[in-house]
Amino acid sequence: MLAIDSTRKISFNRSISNGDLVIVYERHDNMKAVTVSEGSVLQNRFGVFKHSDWIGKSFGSKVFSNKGGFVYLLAPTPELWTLVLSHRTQILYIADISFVVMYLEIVTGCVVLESGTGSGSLTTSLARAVAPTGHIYTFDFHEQRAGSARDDFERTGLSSFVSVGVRDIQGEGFPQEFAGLADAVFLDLPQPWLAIPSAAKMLKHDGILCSFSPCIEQVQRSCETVQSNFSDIRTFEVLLRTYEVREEKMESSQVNGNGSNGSLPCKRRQCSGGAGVLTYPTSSVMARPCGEARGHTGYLTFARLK
Amino acid sequence: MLAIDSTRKISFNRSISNGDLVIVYERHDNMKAVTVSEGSVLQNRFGVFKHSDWIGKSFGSKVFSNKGGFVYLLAPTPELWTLVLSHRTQILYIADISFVVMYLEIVTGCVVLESGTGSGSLTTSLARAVAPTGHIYTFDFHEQRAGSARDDFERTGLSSFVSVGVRDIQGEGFPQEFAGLADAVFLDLPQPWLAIPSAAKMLKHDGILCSFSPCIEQVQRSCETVQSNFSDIRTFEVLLRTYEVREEKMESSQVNGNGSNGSLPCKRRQCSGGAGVLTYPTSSVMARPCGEARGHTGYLTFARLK
Amino acid sequence: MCSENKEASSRITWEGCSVLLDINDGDRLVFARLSPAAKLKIGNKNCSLKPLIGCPFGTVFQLDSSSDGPFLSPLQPKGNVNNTEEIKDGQLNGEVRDNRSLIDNNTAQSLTGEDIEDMRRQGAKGDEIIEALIANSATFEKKTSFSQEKYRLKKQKKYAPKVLMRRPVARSICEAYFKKYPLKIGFLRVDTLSLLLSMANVSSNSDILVVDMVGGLVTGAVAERLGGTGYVCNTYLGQAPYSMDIVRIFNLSDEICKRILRCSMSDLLSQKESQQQNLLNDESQSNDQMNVLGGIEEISHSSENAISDLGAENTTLPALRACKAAKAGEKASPEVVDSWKENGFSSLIIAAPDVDTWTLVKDLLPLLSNSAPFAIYHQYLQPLATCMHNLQLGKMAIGLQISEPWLREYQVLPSRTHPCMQMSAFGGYILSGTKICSS
Amino acid sequence: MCSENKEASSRITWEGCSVLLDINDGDRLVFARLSPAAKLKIGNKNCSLKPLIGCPFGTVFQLDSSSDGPFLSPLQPKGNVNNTEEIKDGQLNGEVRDNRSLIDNNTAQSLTGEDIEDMRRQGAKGDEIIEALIANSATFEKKTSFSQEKYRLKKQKKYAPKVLMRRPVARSICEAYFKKYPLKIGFLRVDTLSLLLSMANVSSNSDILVVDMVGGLVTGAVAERLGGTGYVCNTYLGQAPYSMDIVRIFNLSDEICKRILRCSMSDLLSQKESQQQNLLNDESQSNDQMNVLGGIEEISHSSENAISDLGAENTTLPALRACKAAKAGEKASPEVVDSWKENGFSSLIIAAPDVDTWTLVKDLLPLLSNSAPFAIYHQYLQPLATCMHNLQLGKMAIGLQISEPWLREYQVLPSRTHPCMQMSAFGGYILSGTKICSS
Repeated sequence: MLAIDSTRKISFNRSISNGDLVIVYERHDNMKAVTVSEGSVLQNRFGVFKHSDWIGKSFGSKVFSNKGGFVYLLAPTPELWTLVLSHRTQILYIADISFVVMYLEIVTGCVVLESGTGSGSLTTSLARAVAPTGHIYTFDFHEQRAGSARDDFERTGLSSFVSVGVRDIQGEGFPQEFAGLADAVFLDLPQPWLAIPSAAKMLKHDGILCSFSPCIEQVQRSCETVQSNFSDIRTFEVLLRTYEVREEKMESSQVNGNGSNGSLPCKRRQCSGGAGVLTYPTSSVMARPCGEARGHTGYLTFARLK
Repeated sequence: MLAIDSTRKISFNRSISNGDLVIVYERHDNMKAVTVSEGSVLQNRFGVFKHSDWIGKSFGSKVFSNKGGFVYLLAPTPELWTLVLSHRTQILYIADISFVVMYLEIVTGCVVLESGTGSGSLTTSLARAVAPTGHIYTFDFHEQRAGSARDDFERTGLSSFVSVGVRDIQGEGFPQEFAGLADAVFLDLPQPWLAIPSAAKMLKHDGILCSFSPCIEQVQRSCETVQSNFSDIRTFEVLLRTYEVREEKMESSQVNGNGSNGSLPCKRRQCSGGAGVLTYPTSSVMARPCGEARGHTGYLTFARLK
Repeated sequence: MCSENKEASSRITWEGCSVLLDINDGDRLVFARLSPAAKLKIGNKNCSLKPLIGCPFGTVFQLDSSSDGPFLSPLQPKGNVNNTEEIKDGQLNGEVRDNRSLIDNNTAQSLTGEDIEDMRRQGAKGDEIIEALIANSATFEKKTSFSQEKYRLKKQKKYAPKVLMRRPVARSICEAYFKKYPLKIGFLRVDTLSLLLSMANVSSNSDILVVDMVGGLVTGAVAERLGGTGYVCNTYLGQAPYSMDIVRIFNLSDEICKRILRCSMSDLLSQKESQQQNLLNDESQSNDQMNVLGGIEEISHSSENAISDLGAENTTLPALRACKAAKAGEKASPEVVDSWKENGFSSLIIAAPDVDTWTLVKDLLPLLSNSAPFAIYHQYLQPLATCMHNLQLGKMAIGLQISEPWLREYQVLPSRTHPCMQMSAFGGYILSGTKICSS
Repeated sequence: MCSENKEASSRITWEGCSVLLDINDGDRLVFARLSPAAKLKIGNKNCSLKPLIGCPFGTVFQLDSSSDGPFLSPLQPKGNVNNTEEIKDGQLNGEVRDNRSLIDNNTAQSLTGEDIEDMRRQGAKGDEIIEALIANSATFEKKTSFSQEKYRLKKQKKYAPKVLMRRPVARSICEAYFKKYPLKIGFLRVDTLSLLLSMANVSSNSDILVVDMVGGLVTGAVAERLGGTGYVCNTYLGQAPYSMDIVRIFNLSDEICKRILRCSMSDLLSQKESQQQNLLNDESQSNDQMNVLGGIEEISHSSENAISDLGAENTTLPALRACKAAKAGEKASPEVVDSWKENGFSSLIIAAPDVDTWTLVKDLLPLLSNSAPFAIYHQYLQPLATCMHNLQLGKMAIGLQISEPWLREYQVLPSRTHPCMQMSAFGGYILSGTKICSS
């Protein structure tokens, strides 16, 4: 996924090879991760797509099925991965992820501890930010979940920047070997306050902790716990509102007061008339917010080690 | 303020008389309530305005000072009143007020109990909704504040629909005489849970309670308390985002790749070119949200008496 | 649409009364008019609405069976009716048991459909059936308590459906349409509607001019506030008035219905003398008259984009006929129109998603008294921005503001408090202001 | 702008290092470059910044006095530094004592300015002065505890100001500008900036094309993420590059600075062969060079619309000179430009509030590799909507989405938890998508 080996970064000259991970794009809300394998096919409602047809094509190409249906083949990014990964748990989405990476001041070379690993949605973005010289140590309580995450990082090519451990961080804390080495710690745990003392031990001076919790009671308790060792304690909520764009036609009727006219035909967009009064263009591209949205994901509490 | 006496409602034929309450409008964020008094003057940064000049003018008129400055004289409404009243406490604003009146299902003829009265911002809108046949009984702990509120309702002409009592509703509850008579009860108290049992006694069957609280801990405790006697318990937050409108000019430069051209002069708004591609109008009216906003007022918890 | 002597504020239903039936915590929302013969189909059962007559609004009914068939009987209140929220969020409760090993197919249940029908015929209550289902479930005990609650709720909805009878007022009508059929009301959210009423200073004795292309919701809400005083003038472009269907759902008294009048925009804008002639205009195009039969309207998940009549029309007709005299939305008489022209309207509300705002405002604003407030709803920002700009340039109004209401609901539960995970992200935009004297 | 061998991630300051000084909990925010001679004026006192060199970032300094004059000394951490929040909301604490009877004028305080200066000269610490002020206040005891805390904080800010030394990274730089001088960065909020970096997949070894008309903030943030690999190509319309002042505030290593290159849009769009000739173009119009002297920049309440230099320019020049060789924003060499043309850029970020979006995108999108993501920031919706529409029509990109970030901060305190009363209601809009192969 990352262009660590610069021969593998996307370019006009790089084409899809056998073994590549591609994101098959049907629609913005329908994508799928596929590892290209010479003899395989992809079957969906548009028909059968032969992988062998894909090899040698550029990323970003439109490819066709036996029935003439088509999909696009995209190069994987952490953002696309978040949309296609298997949900083993509730995952973090782009708004929270972006904010966490920025607010934890994560850059190349950082060492970051994370728990739980969950579905690895955040981990993938953390790895992008610390590569090629930093490392993410991520821990999950569930052996199986940790294993699946490890497989995913192998598949996305991130395994050299991410180590997945099986550990009950709430119960045992982070391993002592990381004491004082972490630039940042991220917690997504049901009872984060249990892990905060250990997180404090792991952090470098001025290092930053972030805890993600869906409920305000968790936040209240975490904020109480961080008081003792941390400063700069701030809690945020981040959301994204999306817009839909349409070409709209408006009825721009005129009433002349003669009691008999109905709607006049729509006027075309007019330039300013007298006195600078603008006539509203009757056919134009307009955007409005989508009606339904994710109303809440969780609260993000940040604190800086004193 | 209300057109109970229909000869006093605004109309092309109604003009400002001595003794009328008018809202003097300088700017949308600078207004003042003034009672017109033949011999008085209003002095502000625009100069001196003689009240006698106002009498006989229509509401909505522009009037001039001795120095040629001007203001507008508007007929009072609860919305304008909320912008000019004296703040004796934190007040409720239009978004919360409108929602409360609608969600409490307050219409003509309703009996509504309120505590505390505060600055009377909500009370004014409640009175508008129940007039001319309903009544608001509002209570405040502070004698002086209750007195000021009474004076205000006298001034705004609402005193026949509003009774102000001095009473510690948290401590004593609402007066027994209202038991089973209230269509709706509104609480804006630091410890609303103390008043909720009494509110339940006051309400008619299926009557609605609303409690306004700034902090989530107050909401949590109130919600626990209403569980026993109420159904349909819902908590909301209402805010308003305002937009600023400007005529914007955009640099719509073209780069032709010859390495020497800078910005081309702005193009005027163009109609659609080939293939339906729209060129964005380079000078047009556009709106964007204002940067700073009230981020929180309070939570509104509603519950319906079982 | 209107009731003879009943008050809109009555808290007890009567024959001919309009009600909003909330089936299984909002899964289905049905507007119905009560009559002894009216029937409502729940699942595959047809129940008479007769038991609902004379009951207080807010009553919860449960579907029970007797040898005479299914019937609705009032539930005694015991605990919170809305217990769905509690369940929605159960996984946060610290409990992390894993359900994946459970295969929840029909083999886990030893009671058959026939067994259940037998129980019903023997007069078993819904709750008893649910207990029997649980007792005969091979997997119930192994479920997490969250899943157990979910199972119980699912069975309750199927075998002991609950019907909450709500009062059809502006709030409940707006919320029901917004949830099930938002297009019909132009996506007008309840907080936005409440702001329109405030910003236009809707108060008794006022004459409110409305352009209502949202099915009559604004007209009904304004009339409800006016309470039989003043007038709502519902105006329209061209010759065919806009639909006012939704007004009939409110329980408006005759007195209130009489205060809802119609007048075409051209009549409002013409000189007084031309008034007489317009009286002769054909009114047959009224959309409203075509829909007079719809006695029960349903807004449910299953018919998201259509209001379906549930086949009880004839039973509700008598009630409608009884108040025909005071039909809401009569054409305004020349005298009333003249008085509006002479005095000016007290305020203006526009909710016309498909008409250009400035075109309407340019013509309608002069009909308002000076100092009259106005409030204009739109789903797009641009038409309001252009309108606001033009009003400013024309010095026609002050206090101009475009605002966007923002509404967020919360789940408040012990240790599980947070904003609801789904929200309506958009309630439209409002342009508000106050008309000033032309200089 | 750049440091020789220091890592951008170093947690200890060094001579020549750039720092963000947060004075009195955000009342003033000052960007400074540390040197033994650099001075900062706090109130009417000039203090040397020398004591800050070699200290860890995150250290809080207090202004103390000695016979040699005022000096900054590190505070030992004891309790939360940010105690303002606690006070902001005190009135909710159940306590309702009334302050109105208190007249808080100077007569209530018996210590004079001279007395305080005397104490200072005798080496009294700020805290001691505050205690003395409280002891000599006639009204302090009568105040509510909320007012007492407010009084103490006011006096602390005046007599014992605190300076928190922060690391100047994308987060802190963006927040500081957004708070004090948002126009300079086109009102780009920190969450919006973070989304631009994600949506454009900024990662090591990438070549990122940016149109940065927000003072260099985007350029610096991208370079910080690239960490000395790949390239940031900062492109511009016409002949004068846009200002990159803000890049100098980051502590970017030489290695990183070398990866920030400039190239005019016309050079990027021209054929390869024309490249040589463009090298001869005059670069004297660079906005950046004119500002090279600004060693300390202040963003404070008092000078809300201007970055003022605090008079320590000459002292910081040596540090700047030392890294002149690796100045960020050199003109891209023809070889590099050719490699960009041959391979295509990995992604594109546009933050150009004053240029029409579609005009830029139309020309720049073909420079991206296929499957490259892009993210465009704008303060108005309409230019993005038009651009999105045109991209769809032209089948140039997929996954198109306009999104608006929404950020809310909370006050979390025992019994006083709620969203902050003031919020930034607007973080701009982003159009994002992925370029596809032209068919």
